[in-house]
Amino acid sequence: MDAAALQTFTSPVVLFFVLGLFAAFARSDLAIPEALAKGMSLYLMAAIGLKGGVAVSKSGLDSTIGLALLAGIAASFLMPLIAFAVLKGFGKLDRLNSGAVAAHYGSVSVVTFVTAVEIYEAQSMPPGGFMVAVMAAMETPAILTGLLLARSAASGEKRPAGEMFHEVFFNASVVLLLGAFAIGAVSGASGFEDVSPFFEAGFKGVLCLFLLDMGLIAARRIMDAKSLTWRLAVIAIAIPLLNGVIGTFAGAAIGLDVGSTAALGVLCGSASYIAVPAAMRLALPEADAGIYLTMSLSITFPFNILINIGLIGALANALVGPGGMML
Amino acid sequence: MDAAALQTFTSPVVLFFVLGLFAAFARSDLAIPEALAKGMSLYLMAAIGLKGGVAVSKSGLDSTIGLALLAGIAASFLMPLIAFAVLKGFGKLDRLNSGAVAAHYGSVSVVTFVTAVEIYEAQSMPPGGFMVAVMAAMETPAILTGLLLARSAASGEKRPAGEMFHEVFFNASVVLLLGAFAIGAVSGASGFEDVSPFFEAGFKGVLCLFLLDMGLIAARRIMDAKSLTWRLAVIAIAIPLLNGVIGTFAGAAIGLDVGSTAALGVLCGSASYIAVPAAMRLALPEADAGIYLTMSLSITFPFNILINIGLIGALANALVGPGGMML
Amino acid sequence: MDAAALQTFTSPVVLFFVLGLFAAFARSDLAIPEALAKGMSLYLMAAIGLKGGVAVSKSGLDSTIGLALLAGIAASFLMPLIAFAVLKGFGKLDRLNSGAVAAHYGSVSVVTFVTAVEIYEAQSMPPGGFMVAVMAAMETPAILTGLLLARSAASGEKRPAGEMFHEVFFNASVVLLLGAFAIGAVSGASGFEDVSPFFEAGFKGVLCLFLLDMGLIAARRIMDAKSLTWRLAVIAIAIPLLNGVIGTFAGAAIGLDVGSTAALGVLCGSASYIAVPAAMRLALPEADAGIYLTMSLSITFPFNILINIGLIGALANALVGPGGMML
Amino acid sequence: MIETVIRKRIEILTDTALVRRITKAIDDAGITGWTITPVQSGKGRDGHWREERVTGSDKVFVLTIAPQDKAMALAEALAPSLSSHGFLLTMWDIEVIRGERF
Amino acid sequence: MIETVIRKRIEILTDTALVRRITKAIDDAGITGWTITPVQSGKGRDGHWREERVTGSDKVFVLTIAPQDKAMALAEALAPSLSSHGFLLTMWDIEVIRGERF
Amino acid sequence: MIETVIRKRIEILTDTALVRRITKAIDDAGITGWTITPVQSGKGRDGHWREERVTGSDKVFVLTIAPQDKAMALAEALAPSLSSHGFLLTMWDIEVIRGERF
Ligand SMILES: Nc1ncnc2c1ncn2[C@@H]1O[C@H](COP(=O)(O)O)[C@@H](O)[C@H]1O
Ligand SMILES: Nc1ncnc2c1ncn2[C@@H]1O[C@H](COP(=O)(O)O)[C@@H](O)[C@H]1O
Ligand SMILES: Nc1ncnc2c1ncn2[C@@H]1O[C@H](COP(=O)(O)O)[C@@H](O)[C@H]1O
Ligand code: NA
Ligand code: NA
Ligand code: NA
Repeated sequence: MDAAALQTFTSPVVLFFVLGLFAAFARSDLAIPEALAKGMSLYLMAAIGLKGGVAVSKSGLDSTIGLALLAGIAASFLMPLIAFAVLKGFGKLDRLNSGAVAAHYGSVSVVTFVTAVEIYEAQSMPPGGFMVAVMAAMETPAILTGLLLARSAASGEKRPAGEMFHEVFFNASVVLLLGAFAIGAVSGASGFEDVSPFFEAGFKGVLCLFLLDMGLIAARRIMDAKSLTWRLAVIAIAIPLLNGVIGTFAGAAIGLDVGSTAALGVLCGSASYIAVPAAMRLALPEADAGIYLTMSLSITFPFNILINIGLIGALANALVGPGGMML
Repeated sequence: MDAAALQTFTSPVVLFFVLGLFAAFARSDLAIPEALAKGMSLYLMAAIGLKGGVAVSKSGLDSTIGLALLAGIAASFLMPLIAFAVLKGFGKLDRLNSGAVAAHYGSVSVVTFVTAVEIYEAQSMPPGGFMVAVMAAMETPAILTGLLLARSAASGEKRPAGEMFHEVFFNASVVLLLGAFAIGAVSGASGFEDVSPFFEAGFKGVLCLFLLDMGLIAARRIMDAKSLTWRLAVIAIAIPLLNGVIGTFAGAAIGLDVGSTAALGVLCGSASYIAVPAAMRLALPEADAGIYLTMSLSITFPFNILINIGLIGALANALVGPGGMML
Repeated sequence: MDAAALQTFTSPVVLFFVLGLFAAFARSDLAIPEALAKGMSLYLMAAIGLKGGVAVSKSGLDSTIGLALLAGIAASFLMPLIAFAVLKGFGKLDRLNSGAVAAHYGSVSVVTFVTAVEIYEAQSMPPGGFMVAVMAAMETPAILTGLLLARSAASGEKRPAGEMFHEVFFNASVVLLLGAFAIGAVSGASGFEDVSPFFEAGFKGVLCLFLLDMGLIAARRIMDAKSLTWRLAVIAIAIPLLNGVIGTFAGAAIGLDVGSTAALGVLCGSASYIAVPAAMRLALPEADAGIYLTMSLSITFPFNILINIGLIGALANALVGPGGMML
Repeated sequence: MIETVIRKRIEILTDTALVRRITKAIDDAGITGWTITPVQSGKGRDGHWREERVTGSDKVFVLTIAPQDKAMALAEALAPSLSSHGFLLTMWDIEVIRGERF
Repeated sequence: MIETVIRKRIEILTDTALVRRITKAIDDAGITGWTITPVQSGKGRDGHWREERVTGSDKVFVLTIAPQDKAMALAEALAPSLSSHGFLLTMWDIEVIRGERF
Repeated sequence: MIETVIRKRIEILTDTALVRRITKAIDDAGITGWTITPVQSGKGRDGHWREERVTGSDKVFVLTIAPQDKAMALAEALAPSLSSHGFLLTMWDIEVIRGERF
């Protein structure tokens, strides 16, 4: 694993993230225009969705894929429970904020997933294309659990359930990921060929610039953070470790290949910083955005990119890799 | 034609448009930042202009090209007359709005053209590069006709003719299309080689994202539409059908190859939703933008992308394709 | 040199710049959204930095590189002195504005450099990758000299020296250029391979659109310019000529290859229109931005792109090219 | 001399995600329209905040012009959310031409 | 204490395509300057409208600061266009420092 | 009836590069916060200016809401820079709800 770990730190993708962190800490005025950052994130989702769909159109559907989907959805629903207990207990957060933060850890981070795919592909353990659908399915269930946990604490108007469900299914990133996935599945490899110079060849380069921006945002946010305690900082590292291990074992248990096993681990270990914060602003406006954004974006995200993806890959390898324990 | 029609609906380019329509109708919050949409439209115009210029630098100029230009300009000047009659008669619009809408149908839609070129190329009937110049030439003459038709109805200050002519010739899209066309013609295939990874390889992918955005805008606009009657909706489908047939016959009559014949049909059948609306805001501010934008953008544009391009291609094939009637 | 000069004017990169100038002078409403222009400039810096770093990771470091760095830094510190004298004497500017303008001519223009690299590569005299580091090193020293020259004239609060030094070293473009350079050097050719479709293949195309925008901005600015005298216009052409010659001789003297010699000439001849204006707004707000921006952006920049790059290339060729005087 | 009438101009700073609630309140108050303008960044009790569209944490100004009574009705309707959602609401008198529209 | 003087601040919501007419009217009224700020979306009698730069249907605010008399002259000059072009014009009194500039 | 209190709204047009000085002055005046909104272009004595982020020559509005005395202290503090840096400062009275925050 040493060579692999080293490889992480010579990959331009990760190095650009480090550059972003560095520039922000050095108080450089480097900044990416928001319209561009938004555009890059749409591009990354469309591209990863397409690639996943094309892969599934080649490999076809089988029962493993169904199992992976079920495992992902179950994890997204259930993981907030663990996080909630830890946040209320060790973290000393109130019920409201514990629920809001927990939702983030049940959901997923698209960019963490995408970076992991790049890294695992470079280590010759590419995750299956269907994992994109698993990711999309995991994005929003956690929101429901988080809200249920926080609800009794939330004052003011309750949002109608219909509005919540609409958001779970028609959230921008869910629609784009699954839509592009369907387009990839329908148009298949031959249809994809035409657009692959844009969506495939350009992918890693865009990811570099996007991670540069994420580095800048993550570091700047933590420098401004006021409501972050050391307990919360510890939790923001412990939960991705724990959830990553759970997800990796789950993937191994349902018989996924090594790359997909690791990818499921990364999905479980990652925390949302786009879809879930937006939902929390609407549903739990009294919750402190300073807490959940700083934890997921400024601690968990960098920890996953720089360290946890490597650890999870090694664990998946030990479990189901060549000569792995569970083979 | 069945296979070809089916091909349309497995092309990622068209499927992304459908995804945009779907997302907007499902009231998803998916959205493309405007700066990016603007940038993509500039990119598409620069790329199509360059490609056309390079193609002409290879093939050289001949009398057919001159004829195609003349036919296009004549069509742009004259087609508003038909549209105007239909809009005032069947459509029950007043003189002012009939003139404003008519101008849109005389002019062209760059993205409809670009999508048609992609589809016809996939059907092995690529339009000639000079059709880009024809498109640029067709953009603005219709504005003059539309204004003449509407003018007697327009109250308030008249705009000086100089201002109008300036707009016709130095409109942003005319300048960019013809400028890039000239650059392509001057620098030729060898000069283009250097920039082709950007302008050629990336083209279809950008078109996908752009059409995603167009789908979102078209569907959202029609959901908000207030001033649209069923009569106008019928006209927004009838005119592109009619003008498409006229243009295709004209192309066949002046001896264009099958791809260029179809492309001329598409240009005639398409309606402007960028250059002409902007001109109408200035020249006929009392005209109802809700009418002309909804008709051209939310009805005619989707109809052309999803159905009419296919129909026109089939007609062109029947007329001048292999074994066509007019050969 | 005739063929080479002609080549400049058939290169799409230069032609798009000319198109931008033309469109602005013709008062067309063509415009590139700012977010996009900003994004393209970040892209160009990241790409050029990466390429330079990869090149150095291949060639290794040697004493010539050290000499080139020293020469560049010295030039950036000293060139403002010449400019200052000319501006105060012939240009009849006051001390404050002379200092502000002088700083611009000591610093460099990234886009001028990038365009020169493209042109010299097409002429088979590619500059060394380390010249990117030289460029980054030359960006900011001139600011210090310019401020020292202007300072006694500046009223109001003085900025703390710490703030100045921070800006010199952590300026956005310095950080991005050197950061990407380091990433390229660390990840080397194999790491670069993955991102090269984005950063390398797309480069010239992006440069085309960026220069289109620069053409628009340069021409629009000069049409609005009020404070520009003919004396200043003459200086805005004379200084790049003079500094270009100085830089080219310096490059030849320290034994650079022909491409790098020309590139050093171009760096010396170019004037900043991003980093230095921003610094001057902060440090010398009383200086007239209308003067320094119009000179560097609307006169010197076009002159360098269209003429001076060609002249400097020819001089470098005569000095150290095949059969050159100094070989 | 043209005639002007006095109306209230209300500007509300709010999270983008909450805009629909505000505009619904405006519609419900019987006000004829509203306009949304962008905001770049700011500082309040929560510390420095930046426009971060990637994380969805951006804000906008919603501005609306209304007669005094409707303006007060709107302020009344929004008051409870002001503290829970961190809105910032300011209003002042303005003159408008074509006052019958508002 | 610094001295402030009273001026009118006029803000006009208009289609981007019509900005030049407004700024020309401002220049013609002898006012020293103007500033344009972006607008994102809005709702009026025409129904909901969104910033759609692709179709050119976006709007901006043009704001200008002027002494009372020039402000009224400007409002007077723009009044006819207000109904035909759907402008929205609001104005109110403000205090400025360095009043001699306006 | 909800209660409103009177505060000053100050809007300062400034170069992006100089924003930090302004916000520092606001913090120094003991004002609780500020909000920055974008500006697209404008014309003043220097002639027409356009948002040109590439050359860094863009401007923004910094707006802040404060009680009368702090607002005057801020205006006083910024007055010297007004002429040297070309700031444009306007202020007027507004009503706010939840006045204790400002
Ligand atoms: N005194 C103020 N003046 C102007 N804007 C303010 C002020 N206080 C707060 N804000 C804005 O309101 C937002 C939320 O403030 P708060 O609810 O105090 O965190 C901040 O991010 C600022 O944009
Ligand atoms: N009462 C209002 N308050 C604020 N903005 C308005 C109001 N009425 C209309 N607007 C704005 O003016 C634009 C045109 O309105 P209208 O001319 O009524 O269609 C709308 O899109 C809104 O942005
Ligand atoms: N009378 C005015 N009304 C509104 N904005 C103005 C006015 N005068 C100047 N400005 C703005 O202030 C900026 C600088 O003005 P100046 O310092 O006169 O060059 C201009 O670019 C405008 O954006
Ligand atoms: Na997770
Ligand atoms: Na047409
Ligand atoms: Na220089």
